Amino acid sequence: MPGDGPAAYLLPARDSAGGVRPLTSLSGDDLRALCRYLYLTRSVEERLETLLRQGRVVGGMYRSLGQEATAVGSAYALEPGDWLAPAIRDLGALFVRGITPREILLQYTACDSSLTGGKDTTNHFTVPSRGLLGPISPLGTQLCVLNGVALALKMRGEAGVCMTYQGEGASRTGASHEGLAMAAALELPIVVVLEHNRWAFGTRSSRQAAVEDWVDIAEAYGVPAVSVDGNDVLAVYDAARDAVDRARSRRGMTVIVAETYRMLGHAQHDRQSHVPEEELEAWRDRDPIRQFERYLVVSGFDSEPGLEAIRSAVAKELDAAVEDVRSRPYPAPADALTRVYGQPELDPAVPWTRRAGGGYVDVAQVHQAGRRFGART
Amino acid sequence: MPGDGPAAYLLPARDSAGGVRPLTSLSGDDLRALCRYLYLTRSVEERLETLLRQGRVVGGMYRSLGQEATAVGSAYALEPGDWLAPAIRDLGALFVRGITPREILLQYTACDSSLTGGKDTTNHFTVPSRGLLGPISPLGTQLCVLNGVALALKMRGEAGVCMTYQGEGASRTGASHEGLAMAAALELPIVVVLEHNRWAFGTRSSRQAAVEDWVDIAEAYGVPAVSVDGNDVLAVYDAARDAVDRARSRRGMTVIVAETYRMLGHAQHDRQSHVPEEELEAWRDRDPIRQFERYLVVSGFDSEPGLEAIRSAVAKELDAAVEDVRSRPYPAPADALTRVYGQPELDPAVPWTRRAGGGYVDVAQVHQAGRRFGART
Amino acid sequence: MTESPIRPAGPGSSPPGSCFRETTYLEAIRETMWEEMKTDNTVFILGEDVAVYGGAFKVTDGFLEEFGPDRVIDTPISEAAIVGAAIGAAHMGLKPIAEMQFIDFIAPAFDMIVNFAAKSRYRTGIGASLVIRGPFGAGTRAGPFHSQSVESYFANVAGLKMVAPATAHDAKGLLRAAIRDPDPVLYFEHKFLYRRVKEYLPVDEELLVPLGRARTYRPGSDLTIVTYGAMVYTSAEAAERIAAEEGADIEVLDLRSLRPLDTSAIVESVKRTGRLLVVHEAPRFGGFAGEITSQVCEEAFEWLDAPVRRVTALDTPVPYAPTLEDYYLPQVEDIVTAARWLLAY
Amino acid sequence: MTESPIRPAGPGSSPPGSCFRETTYLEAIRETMWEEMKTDNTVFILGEDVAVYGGAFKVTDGFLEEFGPDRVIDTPISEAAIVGAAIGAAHMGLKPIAEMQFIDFIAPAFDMIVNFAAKSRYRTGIGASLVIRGPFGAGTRAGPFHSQSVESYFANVAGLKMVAPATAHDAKGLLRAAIRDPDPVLYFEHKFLYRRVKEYLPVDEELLVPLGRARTYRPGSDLTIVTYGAMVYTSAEAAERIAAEEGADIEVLDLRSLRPLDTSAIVESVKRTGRLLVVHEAPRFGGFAGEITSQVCEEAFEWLDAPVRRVTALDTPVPYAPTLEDYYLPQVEDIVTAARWLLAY
Ligand SMILES: Cc1ncc(C[n+]2csc(CCOP(=O)(O)OP(=O)(O)O)c2C)c(N)n1
Ligand SMILES: Cc1ncc(C[n+]2csc(CCOP(=O)(O)OP(=O)(O)O)c2C)c(N)n1
Ligand SMILES: [Mg+2]
Ligand SMILES: [Mg+2]
Repeated sequence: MPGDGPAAYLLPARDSAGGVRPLTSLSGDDLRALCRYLYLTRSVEERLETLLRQGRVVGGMYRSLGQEATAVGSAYALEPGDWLAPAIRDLGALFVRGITPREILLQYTACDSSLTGGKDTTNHFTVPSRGLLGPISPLGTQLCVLNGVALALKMRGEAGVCMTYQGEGASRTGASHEGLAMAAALELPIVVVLEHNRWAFGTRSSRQAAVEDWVDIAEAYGVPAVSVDGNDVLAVYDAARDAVDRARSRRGMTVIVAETYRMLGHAQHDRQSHVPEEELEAWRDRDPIRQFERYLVVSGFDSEPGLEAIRSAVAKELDAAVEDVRSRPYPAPADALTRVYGQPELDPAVPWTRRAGGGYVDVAQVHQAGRRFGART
Repeated sequence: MPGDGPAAYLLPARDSAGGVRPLTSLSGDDLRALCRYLYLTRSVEERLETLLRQGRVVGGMYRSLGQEATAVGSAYALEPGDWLAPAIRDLGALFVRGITPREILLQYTACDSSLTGGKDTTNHFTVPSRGLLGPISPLGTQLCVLNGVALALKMRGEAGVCMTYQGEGASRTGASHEGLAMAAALELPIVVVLEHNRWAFGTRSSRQAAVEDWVDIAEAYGVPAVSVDGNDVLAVYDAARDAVDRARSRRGMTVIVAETYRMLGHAQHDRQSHVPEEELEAWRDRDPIRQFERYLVVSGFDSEPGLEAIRSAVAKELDAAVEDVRSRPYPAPADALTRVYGQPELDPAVPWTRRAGGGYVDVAQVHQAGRRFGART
Repeated sequence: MTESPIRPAGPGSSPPGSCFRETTYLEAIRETMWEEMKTDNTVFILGEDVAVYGGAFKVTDGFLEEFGPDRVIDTPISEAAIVGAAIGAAHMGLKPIAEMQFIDFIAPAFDMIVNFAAKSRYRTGIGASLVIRGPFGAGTRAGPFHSQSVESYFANVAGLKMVAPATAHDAKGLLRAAIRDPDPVLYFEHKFLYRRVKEYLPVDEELLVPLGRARTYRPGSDLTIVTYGAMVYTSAEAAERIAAEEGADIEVLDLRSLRPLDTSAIVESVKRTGRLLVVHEAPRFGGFAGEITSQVCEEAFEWLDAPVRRVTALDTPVPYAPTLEDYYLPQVEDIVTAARWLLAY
Repeated sequence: MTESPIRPAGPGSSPPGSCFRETTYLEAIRETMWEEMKTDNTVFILGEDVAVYGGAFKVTDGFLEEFGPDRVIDTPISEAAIVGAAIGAAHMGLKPIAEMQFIDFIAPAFDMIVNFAAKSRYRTGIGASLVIRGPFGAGTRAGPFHSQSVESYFANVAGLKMVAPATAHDAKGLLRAAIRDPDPVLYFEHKFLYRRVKEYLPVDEELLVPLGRARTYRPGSDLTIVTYGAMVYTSAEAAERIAAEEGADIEVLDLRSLRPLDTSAIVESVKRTGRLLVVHEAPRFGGFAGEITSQVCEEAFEWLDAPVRRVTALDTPVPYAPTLEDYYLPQVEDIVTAARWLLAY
């Protein structure tokens, strides 16, 4: 739990030891950039919700409402050449690393021109040239794969650092444990952000583990673990910066436990009927965006009109992106056949019942093939 | 690492806090029983080695030389109705729980009359009526299954406690993590003995994890974890007794880290060429049997002639068991077909190429079956 | 695939009286667990979000309140440990039903199932009477990890049983049989059918469908289609179309159980029709059709008037975009085309 | 199964000159990794006990000293993490060879292989060029968990490739091809053959056997036996016996690659002989023979003069006792009997 109530934010943010933050190593431009990423994250998710209701988003979507600061603040500590491996609720981190809202919209609407070509959902894309490793649905697996990326960076003597995210629920998987244990044993340059958002699907995190403090679970791996107010974008940034520096100087993995809260249900269909309203209310007061806005204004880094300008720039950008995406088609059906193997000749053929150009075969024709004695009739 | 050298054993054993043990809650009979189990373990393994050389042990075998006290001392803390789930090197624990040397010899020689009917190796037997859950080879899985046993005991309100063992190497598996995490989350009456014997197959435990103290790994689960000199049978017993009491009073799981050393290779084929002789020498000084003998003699619980009497009784028992086993046959070949399913009618049929009574079919006969128009020729 | 509600052919297609209730496939599963837990207090449920939340698909909604936390257990996200606990509890004489939130997530429990659950009886004489159930199948635009058919991963593993009901009736009857079965049963529920399939089922009767018995979903004499899961409906639609358009009469055999497999029903049908088409939703290569083909070759080769053919999904992961997923899955037209081919052979 | 050294038929069966060296199956694997690591510094090895200890079967003995700890990596006992790291490294352009100490322990990595490695290229366009190798197969009295054949667990998974060499020559050639292949390749080494198979292999030649090509191990015209792994020798022995005893000429086709499968070689042979027997060491139900049978039915049905038949292991786990294991495994006599049956049909 964050140590102080929202009022603390009326002062310059505090460092993790509770002292007043030396007015941050970040410039005003950095702070405005962080603010913009926070706005972008929340707004894109809202647009996606609308598109979902309109039947344009295919499948489902997962919101990060209330957790945006964790994703944004941590990813902001990375440098060019670093790698990011986000979990499902880390949209903000993707924006920080250069993914555009348009790319996200294309992806959720299963468009031909999306990063996966319509073949996979949500943020399941991997783009090595941009240092991105996407997750797959089975939880815990991604970290194991990121270890391989980190191993390669280390073997090549490159300076890159890998950052990844994991829900506290996902930390219960065997894969997560194996991944963390291996990263620690091989001293890989990895930063793991454990997003303790109190819920895993419909189950409270307190029922998922007997630990009081989720930092304890990181201690098992013999690496430094720190706890941070995940709703304080600057606190997250600071912790991430330290961890990234540590990884970059090849002193190994760090685990950052971000204390935050999942303000909406697991996915769109989850109405949160088991969540007490008071609990939501208490965390609403800690909304990471409103807190950061207040900080920017009170500390004089920006003003309400300045923030409004960022907001409307974001809105305008998204209007255009949504408009653009509306006209994008789904992939051509037969694209389903491609890209299974590295050798296209091994990709599956058009099914024997179908014609290559579309439609189904004329039975009389296929019949000539595969006969020893010619047609029987 | 055990805190003191072997000399400490010249005094009455110490309790875990370092004080002198109140001359132990165990009676002289208990102490002699422990001693007998230690002898039995080492001697049976020696007999198995001989039988292996003679080609009677099928497959391979795994020794617990140097670790006998961990298995024996811990299992001695169990009561009737409790469950034991041993790892591969916990032969001593099986003897404490009533398995006989003969049963072990039958099992390793793949005899018809063995506990698995020759269908599985080593200690891979499960005998619910005797509170035994055997392991399978894939490491980490057994604990997950034991959780189910503990769950059942808890649901039924029975007083039983479950004890299991795991090498520090096995603790790196995903299954081990999931099992520990679930046992902790569901507050199951389980005692886990983590056998830190410095090696996993041919790899040092220090290369398997970045922790300094293996007790740290247990802390991650929010349960009590204690470290104990695994070569001190009484220290192990005491720790296990406490943990068993805790589990029995339904206060949840405990992890006991037993600090010990694998004095031989992983299995018979491993010549330990990577192990420095000094290291082995140092641990040889801590041999759990010799230490305990010294303790029994110095403390006056027994005398050298008394111990010799136990040793020769064990030897005589084993002579008889080995003799008996030599005449036992392998299972009948067609037993391979049975016991796959709970309904025998679903077990596989005799292969179509074979006759039920043995031998192969006469082709002319089978030929009549499965023909629409009768034989062609 | 059909988008409208599916009313399976057979007795449940119209209300036969007041002691029948319209039941969805999902309700059938829910009711069976409820009934079995009522009558046998060794039955219990464990899985992710099954208790407080009532299950991702709300299959176990209200169970916690009725049966209490000892018998409806929320676990951490740990499929291996879930299956492991089920095995141990089964060793103790309990009857665990382990839920996989999506059947795709059975993969992390693969080792536990294949090496522990399946081999336990053979190795030690101690069986593991347990059910592992979860939603499988495509057609819901859920992408590669919430759409798989996993039967082939387990098909070569002796000691396991596998069922895949297509109707609410069989969802009930097979689940009851699975719970009472002495062996580990993988129970695959087709999520596309959850709320689409509706049938009138008897209220007071204890439906039980023995494992290992196929059902003739649609009788016919000219060609046998062997299938299971949602493909039963796709196949039946193709059969109707062929019947209407060219009068040929296709038999649709719904396997219901994959292991034990009802070989004699398949062979009997093929001997009557002389032609066999196997349809499944899993990919082609290494799919379950292979086993069926082998068995038919062994037992009815001489009765085959045409090659055994397959209509299956593509040899690819399940793609996400609707255009791709539709192309991936066998469609009615594929089956019609294949049937025409076989009929004309 | 043969107990004496196995000298596979073909060019390697006698020393053809000084630039040939007698090589065991195990040495062939070892040498290929060594050679590939020498010529391509992106190739590296990771697994349990592969570095300091040199591998449970000493396959990588001396590699650590030669290639250093960055390229020969001891990992914790974590098969999922091993495969995961291999995938990530492959994404980065490295060529990982991940060792499973026994192929049975691939089970805990099932999720990583099936859901991450296999689907990566399709989903994202980024492939995973990696090899997962390990000892499989029975006949060594090692019980249910050190004897399995696991090909069927993966057969239905698009995106994977699988090979199972029977000779030292192919162990070399396929491993090289696997390392250079753009996709994830499961490389199954038969542990029974490790030290038993000995061949004369060229010292300076770079052996490469393309994936997806079967090899006619023994030509023949009366019956085709399709097989792979150690069963190649059992089948060949049966073929010799039949040739000696009744003069019939059996073709033994060693698949070598299971996926991609050399369908055209199988079909070509069956069209010539008109009779097919599939032999494998894995259990029968749901085994790999099913896929072969389906494909042959589809492409050569009219050429079949007899039903396709199978000789396989029992539908049980692999039992431990020698009597049981021998009964479990296909024996030369089973194949002889089956061949006689087919020849007489
Ligand atoms: C291996 C596996 N099991 C189950 C699921 C289904 N599932 C998806 S998200 C989720 C909860 C995740 O909780 P957490 O890791 O805390 O992340 P959060 O949603 O809170 O961000 C579950 C159970 C899955 N994706 N993978
Ligand atoms: C999942 C799995 N991977 C690999 C192995 C092979 N293996 C058998 S024992 C062993 C080492 C075990 O070390 P540890 O757990 O420390 O037990 P110890 O032998 O020291 O008692 C390994 C790697 C296995 N049995 N299971
Ligand atoms: Mg969470
Ligand atoms: Mg060890």
